[in-house]
Amino acid sequence: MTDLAERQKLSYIAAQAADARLNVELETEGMTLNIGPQHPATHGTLRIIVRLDGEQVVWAEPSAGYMHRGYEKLTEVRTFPQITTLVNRIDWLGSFANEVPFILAAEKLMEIEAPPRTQHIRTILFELSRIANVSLFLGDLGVQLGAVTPVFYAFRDREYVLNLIESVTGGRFHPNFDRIGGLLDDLPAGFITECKQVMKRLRAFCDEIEDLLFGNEIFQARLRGIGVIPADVAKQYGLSGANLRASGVDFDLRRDQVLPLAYDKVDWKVWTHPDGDSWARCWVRLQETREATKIVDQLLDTLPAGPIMAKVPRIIKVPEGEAWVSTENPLGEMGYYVVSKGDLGPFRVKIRSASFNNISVVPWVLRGVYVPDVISILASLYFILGDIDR
Amino acid sequence: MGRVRKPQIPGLLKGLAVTARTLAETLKPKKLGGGAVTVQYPHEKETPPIRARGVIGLREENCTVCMLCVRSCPDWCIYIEGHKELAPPRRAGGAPRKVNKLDRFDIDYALCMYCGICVEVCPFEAIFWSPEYEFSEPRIADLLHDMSRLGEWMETVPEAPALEAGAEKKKGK
Amino acid sequence: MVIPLSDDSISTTTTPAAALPGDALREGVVATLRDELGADLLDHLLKPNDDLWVRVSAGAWQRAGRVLRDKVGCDFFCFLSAIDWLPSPYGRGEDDPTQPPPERSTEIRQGYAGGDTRMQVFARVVNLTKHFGVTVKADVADDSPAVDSWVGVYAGANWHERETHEMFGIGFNGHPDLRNMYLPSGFEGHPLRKDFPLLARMIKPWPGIADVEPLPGDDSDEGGE
Amino acid sequence: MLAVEIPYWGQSLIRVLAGALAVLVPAGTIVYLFLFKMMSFMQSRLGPMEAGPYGSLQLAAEVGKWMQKEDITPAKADRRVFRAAPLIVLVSTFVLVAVVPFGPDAYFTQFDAGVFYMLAVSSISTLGILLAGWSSANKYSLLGGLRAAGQLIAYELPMVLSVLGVVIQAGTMNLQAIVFKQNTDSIFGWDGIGYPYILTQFVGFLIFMIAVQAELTQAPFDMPVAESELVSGYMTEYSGFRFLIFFIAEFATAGVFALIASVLFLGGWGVPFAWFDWTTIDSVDDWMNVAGPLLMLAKMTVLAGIIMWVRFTYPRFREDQLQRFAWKVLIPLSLANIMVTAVCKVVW
Repeated sequence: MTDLAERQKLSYIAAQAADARLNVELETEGMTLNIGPQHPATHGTLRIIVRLDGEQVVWAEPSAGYMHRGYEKLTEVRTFPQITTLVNRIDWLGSFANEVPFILAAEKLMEIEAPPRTQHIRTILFELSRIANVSLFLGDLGVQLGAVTPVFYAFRDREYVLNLIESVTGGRFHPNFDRIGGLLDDLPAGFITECKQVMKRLRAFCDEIEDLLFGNEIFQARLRGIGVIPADVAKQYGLSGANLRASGVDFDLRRDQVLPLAYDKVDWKVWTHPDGDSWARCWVRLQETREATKIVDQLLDTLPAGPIMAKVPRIIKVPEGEAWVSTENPLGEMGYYVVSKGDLGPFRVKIRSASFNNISVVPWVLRGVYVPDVISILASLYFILGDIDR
Repeated sequence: MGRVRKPQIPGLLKGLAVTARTLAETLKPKKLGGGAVTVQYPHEKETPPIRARGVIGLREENCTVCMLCVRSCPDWCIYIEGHKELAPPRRAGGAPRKVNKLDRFDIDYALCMYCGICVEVCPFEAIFWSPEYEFSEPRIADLLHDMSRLGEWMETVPEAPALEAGAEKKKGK
Repeated sequence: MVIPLSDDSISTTTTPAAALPGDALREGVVATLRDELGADLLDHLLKPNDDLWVRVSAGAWQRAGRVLRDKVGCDFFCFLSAIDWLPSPYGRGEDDPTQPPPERSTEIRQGYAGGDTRMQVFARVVNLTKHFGVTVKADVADDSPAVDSWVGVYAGANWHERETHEMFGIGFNGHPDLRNMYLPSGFEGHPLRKDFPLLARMIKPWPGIADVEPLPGDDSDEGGE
Repeated sequence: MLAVEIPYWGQSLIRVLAGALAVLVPAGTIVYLFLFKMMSFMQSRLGPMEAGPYGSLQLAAEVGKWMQKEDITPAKADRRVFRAAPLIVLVSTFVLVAVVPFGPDAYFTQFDAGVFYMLAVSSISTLGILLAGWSSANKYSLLGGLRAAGQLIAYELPMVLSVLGVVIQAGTMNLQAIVFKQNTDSIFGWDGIGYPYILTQFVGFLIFMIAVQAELTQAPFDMPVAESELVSGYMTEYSGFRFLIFFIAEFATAGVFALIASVLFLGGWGVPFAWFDWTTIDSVDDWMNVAGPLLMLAKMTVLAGIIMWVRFTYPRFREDQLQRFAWKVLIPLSLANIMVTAVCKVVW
């Protein structure tokens, strides 16, 4: 593994040395290229300043903050129930997944546990938002690499998932459905059958994407061996989610911690890939989407009957204390460090979003690559601007 | 799925087959289950699900001006004014009752985040979600819907959907 | 140069026999830290079946990071940030601007694992193989808030320290590039400090201040049915 | 020969109008049929539906829109070069169509060095693209322009070499003569379908089409425009009328190359002469001057359809990969093809 990364770095060093020799003869000078803030590859307003030698990146520096909304400050002037509507705007493609860790942190402080039916429904919606999020990644990947068609398939099939989420929560993008102690409402009638059909469709979509992109020789040539992040670097930078697992680290917060969610009730797999390159990251995400559809299917079969709300006081005051809860969100580890002073609202909320860490590795991984690979590496790291800037 | 190396169709051809298949699927007449997945919007419309949060309708007579919705709104986008007045007694010979009368109920949809907390906290069943979504305006000030406009939305509010098997009856709305 | 790539060595793991950490493991972590840091380990709190908080002195901040990484095996960097324990003088911005501002407590009460100063830096690192995390805190002096940088220990701390620097005004000695990350470079003030007002809540009065207009000549609060 | 005598100025006028038609009709066909409709259908949507029946007037609407837009020249651009660049690209298309024969008498010009001329003028567009990228005073355009220059030059070569096979087999570089050959020759004495060179020169045909794909900078060879990384490369700074010219030139060139491919490999305008007992070009009936262009249009549509199909399906190569593909795969392959063709030519 590390061996591979070293070999890649060595090849870059060799290439750079060759270039340097050439440059001395030709006396070229470098060029600074601003990728973004308005650029189709950054899907949002991320700016990446790269110093180029020809088309090779000598030095790269992302500059975030064009979308900083100050959520950590805003949470301090809001009550606990009001914050869910805020945090589901962090990663707007998988918004329900943002609410869950916050609610779990509040429940931990209040020492209440949601009823089993709620845990199931939370997990179902959590995985649905993962599918909605990652399916768009799979489509967008094509666009970043120049294939225009996959993104339309992604939008087409994600629409079914969004319709499902909307039929349950009332919101397509911002469900605001999770409540301290339970959920706003139960599933509407007919959800289970409809959801199963959609999961079947989504598996077909994954096959289609595999045929269209992952099996494509050009696609493989573009991604294999590019942007290798070895496991120790990934851990040091705090990469999480598929980015970490693609570096061969077998760690998944859905499995490796005790949370009141229903993951321990189903049979599922954690996918890892040893290569740590762009291909591995994309491939792990594809497999995770498939796995998520299977998780949802099993949870639908074993949905227990019962109430959806635990006993919760009408006016929610969270006892004094500190709690950290993180979950395996579509983009990676998303956690909230909630400090309460026994008030209506939290005293301080530190939001640990996945993309912030995931993108902080960019200066390291972009050194020595070519401009086209900048785009493919960024695409494979997969970030959402709201998740970087919060 | 196990990536075993065996002779297989080149991925390049498989990709062409996928696009060709979709092409055929789209060209197939609607009657045979084909056609595009898109909807030609102004000509045909999709129906949003019952729970869709489109716009808020107000049942004016139920509102007691308790200010709960205003105070729980994270965006501060609801404005209520009211006054007390005397109403005729319920029973003959009783004392006249003091009731709260609503003077103003505005929701500024330019600020609203469609979170639904106001609908959730309302204890008197006075505000509801309607799935209606076509109320965009060329001027942002027109997005402030007043009491009568909110009252009109009430006609579009659907019945709450039936619940999935295993659900407990929910109290209230 | 052709790089050979692994293709058939992809691994999957099924749901494990939850090898999850017990509190004994966390006690061992505390013992290791006490051995390595000595008196610089100021305090700790171990919530059963939940998590571990430790507080170290500001001088030992970087050393604590190194010990956690090398001796405890917490090589996954989760986050780094700070807390300002001063209660906000502005509340939630729901005061009536026509009335005099209400009295608010200014007492500083630190959270888990205690503290002596208004501001604390805290970070979380995780051991990925044994599945436990440690939240480590350090007091920073009120007059010159600064600690040593963690960049040499966890490369990922770079951005987190930049963010903490601009949001709280805490310095990180030895950080290579302590520029603003989100704010314009000439920005004055540190937004996440509690005494930094949130303007969005100041520019207009809270609509919830308004109340039902009473009947003329009536003083009683509750009317209605 | 045509029965009516037309004065020289009249002939010139007809040629100019027909040339415009020969460029714009394929471009319009490709844009509407493939870019608007086929791409949409492949993506499970309908494409433009509002302008005209099934959106058939969408292109007219787009042209109207672009014409109205401001013609912006960046302040630091090299103004004259910047303004001239799209015209150079368009001119190369017009010059290219001049040698394509559409019928026994329906051609603009024909001379013995036709293939040679065609290959020579097709690289003029490279100049236009390089100028556009250089003069825009934009780093993305510069990168795009340089990539385009590198790529177009690299793929010029396999294109030339793949055509050589046809030239050897036909024994002439006159395009009209190549069409004539394909329709009069017979396969082992059977002349039912003539002798289109795609049968023997299939490798050449494939290489030619790949090279065309690269010359047109269509995916998977669209690194120079690469809208998701270079923001359309050399076209970044263009707007309005000049962007429209680039746009039309892109699809017109696709059409013209498809026409050339159908001339070289698919028998061009002709039907097998044996069907009607024609023996020489002069004995071909006059109605072929009408049917020929239609036949060419049909063949062009099929070939352009394949070009577009590939474009909508594939991701793009990286710059170094496509160079390697050209130099290490296509060129050796086309050289081998020439060798084999030459040997066979001598043996039979």
